[in-house]
Amino acid sequence: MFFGLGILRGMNITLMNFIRSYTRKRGSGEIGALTTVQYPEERLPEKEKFRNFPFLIYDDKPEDLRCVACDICAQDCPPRCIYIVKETDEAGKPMKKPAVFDIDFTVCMNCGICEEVCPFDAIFMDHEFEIADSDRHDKLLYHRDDLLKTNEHFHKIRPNDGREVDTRLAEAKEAKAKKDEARKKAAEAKAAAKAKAEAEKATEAKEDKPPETEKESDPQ
Amino acid sequence: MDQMFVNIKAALVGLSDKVFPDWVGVLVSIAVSIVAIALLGPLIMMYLTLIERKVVARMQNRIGPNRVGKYGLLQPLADGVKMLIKEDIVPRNADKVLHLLAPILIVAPALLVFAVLPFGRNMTAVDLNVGILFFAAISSIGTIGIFMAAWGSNNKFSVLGGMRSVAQMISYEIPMVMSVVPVLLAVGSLSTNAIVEAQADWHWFVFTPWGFLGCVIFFLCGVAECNRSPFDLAEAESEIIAGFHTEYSGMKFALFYMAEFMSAFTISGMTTTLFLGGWQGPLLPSWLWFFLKTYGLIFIMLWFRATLPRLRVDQLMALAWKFLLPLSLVNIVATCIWHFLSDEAFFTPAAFLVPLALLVFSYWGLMKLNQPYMPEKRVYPLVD
Amino acid sequence: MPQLEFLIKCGVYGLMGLGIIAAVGAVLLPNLFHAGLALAFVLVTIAGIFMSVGAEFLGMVQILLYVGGVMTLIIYTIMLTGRLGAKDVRAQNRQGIFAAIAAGFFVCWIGPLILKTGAWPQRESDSAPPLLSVEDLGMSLMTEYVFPFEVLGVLLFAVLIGAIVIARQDRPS
Amino acid sequence: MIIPLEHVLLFSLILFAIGMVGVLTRRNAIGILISIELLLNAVNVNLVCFSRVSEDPMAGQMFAFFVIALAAAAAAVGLAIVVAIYRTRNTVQTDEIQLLKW
Repeated sequence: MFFGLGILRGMNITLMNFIRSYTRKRGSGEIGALTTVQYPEERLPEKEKFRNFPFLIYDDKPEDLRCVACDICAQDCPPRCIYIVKETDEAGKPMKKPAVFDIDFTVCMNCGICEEVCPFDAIFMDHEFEIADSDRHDKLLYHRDDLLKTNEHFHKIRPNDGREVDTRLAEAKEAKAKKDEARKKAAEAKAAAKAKAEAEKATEAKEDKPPETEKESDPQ
Repeated sequence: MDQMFVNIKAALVGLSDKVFPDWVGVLVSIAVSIVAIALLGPLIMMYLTLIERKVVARMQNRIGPNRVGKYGLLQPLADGVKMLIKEDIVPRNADKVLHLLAPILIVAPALLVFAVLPFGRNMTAVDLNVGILFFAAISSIGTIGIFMAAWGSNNKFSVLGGMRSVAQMISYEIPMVMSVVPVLLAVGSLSTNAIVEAQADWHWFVFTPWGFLGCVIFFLCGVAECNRSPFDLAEAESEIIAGFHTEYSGMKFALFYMAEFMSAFTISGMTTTLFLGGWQGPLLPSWLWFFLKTYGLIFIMLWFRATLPRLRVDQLMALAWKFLLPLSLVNIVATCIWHFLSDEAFFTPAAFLVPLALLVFSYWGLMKLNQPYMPEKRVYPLVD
Repeated sequence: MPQLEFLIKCGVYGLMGLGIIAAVGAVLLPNLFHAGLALAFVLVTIAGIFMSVGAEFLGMVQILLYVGGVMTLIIYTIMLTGRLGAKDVRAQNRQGIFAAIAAGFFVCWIGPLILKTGAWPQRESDSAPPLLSVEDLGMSLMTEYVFPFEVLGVLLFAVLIGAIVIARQDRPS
Repeated sequence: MIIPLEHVLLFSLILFAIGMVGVLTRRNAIGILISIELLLNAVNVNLVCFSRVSEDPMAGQMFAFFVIALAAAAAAVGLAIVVAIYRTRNTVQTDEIQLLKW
């Protein structure tokens, strides 16, 4: 009703904020308290869901990293900032290991798609964000060895995800072990069957009986 | 203590009188005043930027600059160095001479106004007997500089900002001068010193009804004159980049910045002189009183900036022409009534209440007349 | 102090020189915007001359009204009417030579007359020259010159309305 | 008077002559207005300087004051006319505005 009352009310709010910024403790979260964090000296605790540049994970020693150089992440990367070359053994046969794994952090847009598409849980998004450097061409092109980080690091920054990934990997390992065992058993059975068949053959060479068991014992 | 600076100047002049003929003494006296003002202006500007950033930061629950020096006290120096070493860009199709001259032409009036500000007892650089008129005249020269900057840059946004700024400055100059007239009526002189002298013994004009209204109108118009928020349409970042100084960089931009802050100071100082008793005050030295009052007003300016959103162009013009101008005209009448009723005494109830009633009535009437068109609140029966 | 007087004299003559140069610019500059600014400079120098002869109030009014008001108006109109720096638009018409002859004749006629009249009233001797205070001016405006003052008020009011009516874009039907 | 009156008169004479040349030669209507302001100012200089040396110092200053006010009025109306002409004719060059009525 009074012309200018709203202005006075608004000015009261700013004045109270001005006064409270001196009287209330910084960071206490009260109305009017300062919210500034003096960054290089003080930091806010990192959130677990924070996602930033990717890194490559390895379990025990840097040689056996989880990455198998399947090139899926490089194909799916929207800005195409990943470059992978498979390692080859002496004979020139490609191995399941990257010889070159480069990520250009000047191009990377922190989308996290590489993490999502990786079928081997080998690449994850890090919490590292202070990568500023004076040289943008060489220093920000991260090579394989710069990207390597341990599983412990992953557990440290993202404990929940780490646990989940580990159980998943353990399950997969178990499944693989079971499968291996099954395959081994099957192979054994096959071998046994073969031996048996050969024996039978040997015996039946005289009896002229066709071998049938060979097909049935095929594991898959 | 009160006459510290006056004594220093007298000592300097006395020193030169011993060595040189007497006409050099006059020149020395002039030079001392000029050097003092030429140093004071930029110094005030530098620390006003720091104060502004600090105060606005505190109002927004931030800390503000605190890295360079203790409490960020050296921040203005760092800013100055940054401004000086920046590249100085002149647009290719710009009018080069105008582009170069405009910042100078804007700073010079802002600095000239310092000459008539009474900083303390006997501390007016030039006691012109047309001091207030000098203030009004010199601050109106700034429009030419803004035109030059706007047109010389050869940039659409510059011209838009310049047009807006000049329209605004012309509009607000009228209620500003009109709101000074009551003071001149009461004092009977245009000299700033005489105005301050007339307000001795706590007879500050702001304690009278017409003085209070005049103070508010003058200060608001002053805020608009130096293009400060909420009247900063001329350099509205979100609409026209930076207005008339879009194309300026480096030290030339710093000159615009300097002019803005120095005129903020002179407007506050003039309000202090005209309505808040100038350097009058008990106990403390007179110049300290002047600076205390002036910085109080500057704090209010910063407070405005932290609180109020920018006005629209039509609101801006409507405020000046339809509200402040009639009100300041009524204020002159109220002053005359006060003058005849009070009979040379500063405070008499009749002389206080009759103008107050008149002003409140006209305020209310203008408010009613200026009520903006409000459409009726729409009702959607089917929705509810 | 004759030395100071000499300095002030130099200043006044300098102002006059600058004023004439700027006036030539105001008349001849092809770009109207520059011409307007030159005129503003002439007005400021004339205000300085007013101040130097003791008409402080008038000098200030000159700056306030002319530089702050009229010049702003003129520059505003220059910007509104556009086609400013166009090179193909001639600034001058073809009467230049005749105008120069006429002006030269005018100066050659009146100038010697001024110089020949030896008996201009001088007030050099007065140690305290009569400075008109603002109060005196105000008093005479309200007493001796009250009629022209009122007429001027009416005129300005008419001008205010007239200018709006002429320049207004949309006329109510 | 700190300088002889003749010199001020000569100054205002030259100013007047320059303004006259401007009025006669400018094509642009605003240019003519600028030159007219020059003429008025030359006259004002004379008035103020005469008031300085005359017995009645008030008259000259008063007339100069009225001249300034009238010049402001003239400029306001003149520029309004220029803007109106520009709206209808789309030009402010005086030799292109030949019709008496439009």
